[in-house]
Amino acid sequence: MSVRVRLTEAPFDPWAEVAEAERARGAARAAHGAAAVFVGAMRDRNEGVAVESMFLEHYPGMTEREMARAAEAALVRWGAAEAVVVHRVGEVRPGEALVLVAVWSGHRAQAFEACREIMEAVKHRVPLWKRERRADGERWVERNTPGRMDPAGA
Amino acid sequence: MSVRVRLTEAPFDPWAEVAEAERARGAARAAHGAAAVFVGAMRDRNEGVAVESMFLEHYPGMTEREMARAAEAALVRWGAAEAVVVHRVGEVRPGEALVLVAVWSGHRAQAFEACREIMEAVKHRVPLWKRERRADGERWVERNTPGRMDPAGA
Amino acid sequence: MRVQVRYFASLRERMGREGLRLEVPEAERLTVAEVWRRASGEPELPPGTLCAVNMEYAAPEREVRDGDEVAFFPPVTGGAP
Amino acid sequence: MRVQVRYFASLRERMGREGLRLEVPEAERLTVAEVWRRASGEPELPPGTLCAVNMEYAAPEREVRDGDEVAFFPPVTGGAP
Repeated sequence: MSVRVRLTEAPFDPWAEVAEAERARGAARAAHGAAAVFVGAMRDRNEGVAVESMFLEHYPGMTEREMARAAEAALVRWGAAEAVVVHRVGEVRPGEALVLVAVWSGHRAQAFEACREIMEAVKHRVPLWKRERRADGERWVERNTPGRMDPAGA
Repeated sequence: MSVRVRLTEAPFDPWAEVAEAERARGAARAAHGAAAVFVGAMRDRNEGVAVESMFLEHYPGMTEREMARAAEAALVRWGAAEAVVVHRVGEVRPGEALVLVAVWSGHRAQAFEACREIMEAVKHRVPLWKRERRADGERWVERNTPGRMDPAGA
Repeated sequence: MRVQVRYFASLRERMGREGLRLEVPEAERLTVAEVWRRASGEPELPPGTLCAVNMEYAAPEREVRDGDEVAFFPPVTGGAP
Repeated sequence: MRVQVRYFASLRERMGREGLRLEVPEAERLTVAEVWRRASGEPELPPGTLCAVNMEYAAPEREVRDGDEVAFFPPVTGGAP
């Protein structure tokens, strides 16, 4: 089991990060054939209002620790092999990547579930707070978007 | 709504493919900030037996059509924006990517659900058949692995 | 009327060919199941066999028309682990 | 004993500072909730406020020790859409 977490103040390319992790895995690629990846980028609107930029505050030390703990717990619960979690902090502009969660596993169900579980922990347990700069002023984001939803027409 | 599907007899780099699609999206990156991606690579073992290579047979025409149909249905059902589906056909070696499903959406729940639904369609509806070359001979793969599972200890 | 029959994967191997062209008198009413019987010489579709008409999944009761392509294949196993 | 208090995000802004060092007589039994009262001057933890001791989530009843770092912050909103 392997977990790698990272915070970055600089913009990062999530797909290059995954490709690099994939290369580093080497022979494990043929053992753990399933990869589930989530990337969240900053949107240019929230609740219908244009957002110009965002500041992501964190709790140095605790933020990394909670990220690593969430990833380890998810790998153990779902029997998955490897996770990479990267989160942006500081000033972010619309379109830039905020978060990357990548999980490798022997089977797709494990990879999907572990990836999703880590994302929910990032939204609800990892100490990170968003302050938006919008056309109508600055404000702290106080509510999370839902992690589950019903299909259209349900 | 945009769907792009592709079959390829040559090895492909799924992360380069996603990065390329991401670049092509341009301004949409800031509108649809959530991306869920699944990549399945060929494993070197199946049911405990070493697999040397695999031949993926398909039904030219129907295979692409079913891939596109599954992607469109999932985008509509979950209200997601964009999907890219690539599937390998022909001779494949362990460690090489077999399938890529990438979905972009405004919110993470839509992206996760649509990605997973497309993967299940690829496993169960899209006409593709695997013939494994193993240490103990050649054989057609006749059963799919489960797409859902319970967590450890459940 | 003419119907193009196609087999895939393990079914293609068992039948020993990729398919055949079936010719039947214009007046006959022909279902997918009947196409199977005439093409394969076997009375029943093997359990789990999937059928498609013109690259669309179809039930065995589905009627076929002149020029249709009728395909038979085993359960699909695409994707990855 | 000494306890380091830290505030984050909207709570930091409302308190007007990043934190403070709290000094209390060694003999006293001190909970996280009591640290809040002494540090902020407010009787109750604001609803939804999260607490951590030495970077681990902790309940308000949790006892703190000499040298501990006690943090208070609003619900987290990391990740992406």
